Amino acid sequence: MDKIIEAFHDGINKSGRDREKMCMVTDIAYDPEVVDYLGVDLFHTNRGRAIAFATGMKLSNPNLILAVFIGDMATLGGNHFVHAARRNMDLFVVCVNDFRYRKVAAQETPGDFSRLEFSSYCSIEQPLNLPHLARSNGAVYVARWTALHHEDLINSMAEALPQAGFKLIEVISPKPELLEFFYLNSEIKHGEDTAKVGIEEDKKIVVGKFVERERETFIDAYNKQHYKVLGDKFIKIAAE
Amino acid sequence: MIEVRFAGFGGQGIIRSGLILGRAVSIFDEKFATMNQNFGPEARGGACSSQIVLSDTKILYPYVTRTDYLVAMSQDAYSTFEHELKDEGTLIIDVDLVRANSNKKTYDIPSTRMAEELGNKIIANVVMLGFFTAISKVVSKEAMEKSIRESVPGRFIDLNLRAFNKGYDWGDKKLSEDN
Amino acid sequence: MNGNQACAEGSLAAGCRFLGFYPIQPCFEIVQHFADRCVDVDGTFIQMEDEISALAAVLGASWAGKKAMTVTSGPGFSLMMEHVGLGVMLETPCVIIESQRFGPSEGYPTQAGSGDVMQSRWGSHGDYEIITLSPNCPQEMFDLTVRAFNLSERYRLPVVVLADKAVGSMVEAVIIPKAEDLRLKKRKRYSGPKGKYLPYEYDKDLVPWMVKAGQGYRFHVTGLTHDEKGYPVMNAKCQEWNVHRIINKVRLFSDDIIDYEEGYTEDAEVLVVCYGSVSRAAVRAVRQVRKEGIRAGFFRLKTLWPFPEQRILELARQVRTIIVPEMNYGQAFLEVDRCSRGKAETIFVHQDFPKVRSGVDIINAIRKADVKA
Amino acid sequence: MKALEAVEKQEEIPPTEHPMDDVLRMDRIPHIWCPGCGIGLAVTAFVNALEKMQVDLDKVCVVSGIGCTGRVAGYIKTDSFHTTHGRALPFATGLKLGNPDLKIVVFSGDGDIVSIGGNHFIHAARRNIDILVICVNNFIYAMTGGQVAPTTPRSAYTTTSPFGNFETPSNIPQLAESAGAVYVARWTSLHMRRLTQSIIEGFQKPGFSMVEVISPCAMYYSRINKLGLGIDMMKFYHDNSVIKHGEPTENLDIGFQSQIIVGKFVDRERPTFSELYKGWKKEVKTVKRES
Amino acid sequence: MKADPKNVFTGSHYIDGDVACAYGAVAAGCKYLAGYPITPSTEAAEAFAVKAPYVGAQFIQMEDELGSIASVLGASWAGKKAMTITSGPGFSLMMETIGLGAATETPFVIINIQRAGPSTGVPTSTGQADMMQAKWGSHGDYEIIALAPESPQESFELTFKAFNLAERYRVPVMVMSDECVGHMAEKVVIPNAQELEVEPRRYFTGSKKDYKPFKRDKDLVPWMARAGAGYKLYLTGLTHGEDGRPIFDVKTFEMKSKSLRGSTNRYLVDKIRHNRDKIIKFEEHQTDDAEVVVVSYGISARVAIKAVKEARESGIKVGTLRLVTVWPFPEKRIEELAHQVKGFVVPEINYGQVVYEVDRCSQGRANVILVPHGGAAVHDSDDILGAIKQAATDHNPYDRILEYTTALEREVFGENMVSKI
Repeated sequence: MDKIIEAFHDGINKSGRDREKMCMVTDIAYDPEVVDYLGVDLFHTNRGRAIAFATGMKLSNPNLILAVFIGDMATLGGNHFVHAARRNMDLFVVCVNDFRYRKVAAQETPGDFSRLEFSSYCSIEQPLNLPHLARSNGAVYVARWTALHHEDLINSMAEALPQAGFKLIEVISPKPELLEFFYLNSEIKHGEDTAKVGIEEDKKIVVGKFVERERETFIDAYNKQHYKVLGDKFIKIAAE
Repeated sequence: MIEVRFAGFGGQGIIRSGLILGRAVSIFDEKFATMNQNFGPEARGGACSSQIVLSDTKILYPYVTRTDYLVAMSQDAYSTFEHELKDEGTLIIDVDLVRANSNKKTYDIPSTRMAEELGNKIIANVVMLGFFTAISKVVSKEAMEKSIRESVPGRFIDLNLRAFNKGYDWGDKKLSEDN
Repeated sequence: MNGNQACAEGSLAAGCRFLGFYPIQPCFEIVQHFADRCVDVDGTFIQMEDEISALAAVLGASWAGKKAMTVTSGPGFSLMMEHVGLGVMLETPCVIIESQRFGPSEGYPTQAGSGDVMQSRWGSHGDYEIITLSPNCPQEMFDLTVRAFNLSERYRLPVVVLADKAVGSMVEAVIIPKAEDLRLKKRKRYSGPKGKYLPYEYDKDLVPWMVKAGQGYRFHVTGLTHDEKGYPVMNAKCQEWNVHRIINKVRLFSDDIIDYEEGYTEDAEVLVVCYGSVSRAAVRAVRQVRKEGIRAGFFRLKTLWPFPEQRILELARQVRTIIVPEMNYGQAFLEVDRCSRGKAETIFVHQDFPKVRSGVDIINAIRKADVKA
Repeated sequence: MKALEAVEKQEEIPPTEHPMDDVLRMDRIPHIWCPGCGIGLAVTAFVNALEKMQVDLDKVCVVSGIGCTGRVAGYIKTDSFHTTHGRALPFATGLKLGNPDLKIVVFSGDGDIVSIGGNHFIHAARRNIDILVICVNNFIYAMTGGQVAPTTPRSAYTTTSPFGNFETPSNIPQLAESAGAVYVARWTSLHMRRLTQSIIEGFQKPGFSMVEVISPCAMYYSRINKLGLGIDMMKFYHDNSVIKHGEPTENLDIGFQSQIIVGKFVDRERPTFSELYKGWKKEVKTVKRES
Repeated sequence: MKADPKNVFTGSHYIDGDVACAYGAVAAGCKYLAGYPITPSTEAAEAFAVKAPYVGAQFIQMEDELGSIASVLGASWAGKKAMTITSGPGFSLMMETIGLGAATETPFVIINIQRAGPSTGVPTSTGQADMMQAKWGSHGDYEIIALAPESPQESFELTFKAFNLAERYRVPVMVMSDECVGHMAEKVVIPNAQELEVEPRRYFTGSKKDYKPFKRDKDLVPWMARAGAGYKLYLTGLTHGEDGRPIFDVKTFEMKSKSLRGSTNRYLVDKIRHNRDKIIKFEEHQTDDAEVVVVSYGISARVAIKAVKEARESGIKVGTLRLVTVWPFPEKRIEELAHQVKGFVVPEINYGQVVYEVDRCSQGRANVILVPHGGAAVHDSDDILGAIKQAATDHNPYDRILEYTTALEREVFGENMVSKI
């Protein structure tokens, strides 16, 4: 986890974006020191509601830069994920895929890499291909790295942060003893068709930058449509 | 205090009628009017009614108990609400849609047919409003016309006013026949 | 065995064969134990995408004929609220095990609280009555889970077991009776001719007969206000017919449902009304002050809802002071205060969880009440 | 008195047996749908499919959510459940796992399945639960009076997008495909025969199948956008729908009154949840025996 | 601070309660509404959507109610006055995040146009059965404020007031309207902006370093900061200290909770309980000499008027107490009245919710008669009259709340209905 925050820190530096305007919205608790280290405002919301919370923030103050860290993949918040991508809400989403919830003992998440360790209670379900879901719903930037691809991750973050629209970076970060295994079992394939990057047993994990494109963001579309219809009577949303 | 009920089925503009009448009375005649609505889940075809309580003073109890005027635009509406009409109350019906068998004072108008003649059966309710205004005299004609102007989209105002006047004239005619 | 394991055992003993859940602290152990054991008895468990769907799946499984339950904690329970309402309206038997935690929102996930007492009664919109049980030891986690299934089958209602972290992780001896000694209530099944089945026709006990999906009865049920056939009817009469019965099938039979434990109440002047894990400290406190010669007694609620109004009033007439210690800022206290009808003074004692174990506050409150007299 | 006479005449027609008596709850007819609505057609297609397949109706369950399409469950004479908004799929999941012999059909609208139930849709598709989803897409929330839906095309007017919709609409087949559905098809309510065929295929396919039915909403969507009556929409479908089987799902976006691509887009094999669960159980049992 | 004239649609309008809520919100400076369509609240969202682009406000229709409320919280922290509008089932879905709002002390407004329940119930008709849910619906301990309007005019006023209360006490405020009021059209007079006093947000003004998001003022309400203004906020629904940061390990927690008399959670309750007298508002009529008092709220209060009038005419000394704020509950006043009157009559469109509070506060000194109603319609005023008569003549104290058997119940279940509790 620390590695991701570090990469985020360096990514912000490299992208040259203003930390004071940056808000980090999460759905799991981070150590309070993260706030001091990053110099951002941190909002820890309910499980799964981080993206919706960030949507409200963005629409109320379009100057804010919103970084959403979702910890438990797209289980509870899958719907908000899909619809924020569809609307192309200007959010930078980091999905930390640790193949299980950090805080509760052993259990499945949609991204579970099945049968790494067999217990009477391990994954029986097929994992969700999050990059594909993001792309097909309209995300403008989709990448995946493991936490050990440190430089790549920083570059990806620096690249994605200034872009307008819904950006997703999936970071694979299971418990430390497994991280090495994943790192070694990954291959970089930039621009790979997201339909083929599903995480499956006995296959290498595909990492890299899969999607980079431009689409009108929600706020732009909103402004444009209302200008068109209302002309000068329309008042744009601004920060108070 | 005068109690009015418009009743029919969804899609006939029953609730809009109530709103137009209420607005005319409370904004343009500067009296008091409370409008309530009842409807089912269906957009079209379900039973639907609006009740309006009119008064010169502030209305405390907002529901009709014994109606002075029942405007029925469907057979169902007639059979459901006829009994709550006062003995000296007035029944107003669309003659093509309702077959009334009431001992109360009854006025009828072919409002839907008239609306169709004007080009759109959706404005049958406005024809009916004109008729109601003429018969009941609980609201001034001018207030109703102003209210209609405020309540319908710009390009339909003329059509609606024509419909209203057609209904109103029919009402005048009926009244003079009575006398 | 700890409370969580006892609860899982209880559910299996009661015949539960379906668990839909979403992982949340501090009750996850129940799921693990259930998952471990359900393979032996051909049970099913599924981790759904959130708590909303977890309870929805449980309702579905219940209509498919399984005894079903879900396990959750505060925030998850809040998400389930809409489906508690659906469960009540469809009259679906199911059990919700809720392990309370501290505080509103995320609060303190690993610490016990009892702030969900009122929520379990009033949390869903609209009018309904519900049954809530409150165990205070691992043995009761077993017994009350079994009872919860029995009650839910008998009254066709979601039944809530309000446990907490403390009871869940407490390790004590649990006696599991033999299968043949367990008295299990059977669902009130309909077995008449197929064409005549009405899903919401009821008799004296106000509970309708139920069938399984797929038996050929071709019934329809809806969360909308419905008539006997289960078809939606949107009028005040039908609404009255529904709500009146949903409420009264619990209110009229509350004497059969209500369960409590009393101690030293015959001559008590100060009464401690308690439930859940606080009750352990409360009972100990009462025993201690008895040694000092204070005439104190305790009244422990095993069913929180329906609330034992009558008995509280009787006791209020007898005692001078009623003390209600809770791990919240006054919930069951309000009911006790109401039911005592001014006959006795009521005092609320807030319990921080670090203090729960000692029961110092309770002892002090009892002493103070005694001195006042 | 013309209208009245017609009413009287109608009353005199003796009741006859309807061919759908066995599948529809005739005691609930007339239904609540408006004239010109396409949901009835979708129901007809479904009923036809059931009759063609000769399935045991006792083993079929229909689950619906809330909304206009949500009322379908109430009219089909199988075991039918009308649940809460968006939660038809998890309810159906429970039914299926509770009794694997049942054949479950979830019949609901676009708002119900894609908007509030979006998460359940994704995850049911990912798990590949054996359910057929028939999603009637009318581009609007009709039951509540015409609000903007995630499927509303851009620049279309609704009561909550009074200045034209500016959001990008959902592409339901693509969503289903990317989440893992094994069978995805789309038809308009005009393509009755093909729709029936698709429903049969989806019904018989083990795993998560989804059939989207584009349907006119004459009362709200058409009226606000001045698209005429139901029949005009049907004409529009006739002129503007193109059948392209196997079209990549990303090309299936629907613009305002633009071309609609219909057809069968996905038909693939993936292990279903029940199969995986059975396999898992076996494994656990062996491990337990060994230890 | 005066209201912004641009936002206030001064003048007389003939609108229903839903629309009046939307106008009230706009007048109060609400700049963000996230909603999801649900009968019977959609009219309000529609009215807001039409007005929003003219006043620089944002309307968004989210994918579900969970998303709506979460985004409202976000909007509030980003510096806007925000609200959501819903009805029963949507309200149930919002419960978890209402808890988050209470725990993080976020000011926002929820308008709940109640309908008949439970579950889907009868969407197009009325109920008052979410009153207890408003107070107790989320897990854990917290307090909220709930207001109940009785007319479209009051829908406007109370929505306006709700925003003021939310900002003043940093608490979720609920406007518990119902379908009848929501769909009832009456004249609504909106005053000039000059006459409307808007409570500004309590922004912290000291130096950034000193700022602690949950450090309390004397009135127990903490100061707020904007997101993205460099305060390095850490906001969490986990139990937190003054600095807003979660307390992770048990030892610190126990230590802090001792020093804070039960951690910050206590203040969530106390800040409302201590300021109760400033918040509570109710209306009384003819209670000076009353032997029976009808306690009611919302539409039921208006329905009761007729019965009260008739009762007075027949010589029964009856008064009314209408709750404008239902939560916090006017405990003291009820207790005072309990000394004076023989009985309370509580008509509610439910099977007993607020009546429990009335019963509790009267402490067995006065009889309490509930006039229940399952929903989907309002009371027959004869039932209320009957209950008033009973309360006036019955001298024996009951040992429980008495449920009046209404004409509707008799009609549905017959005269020999199962005896009531």
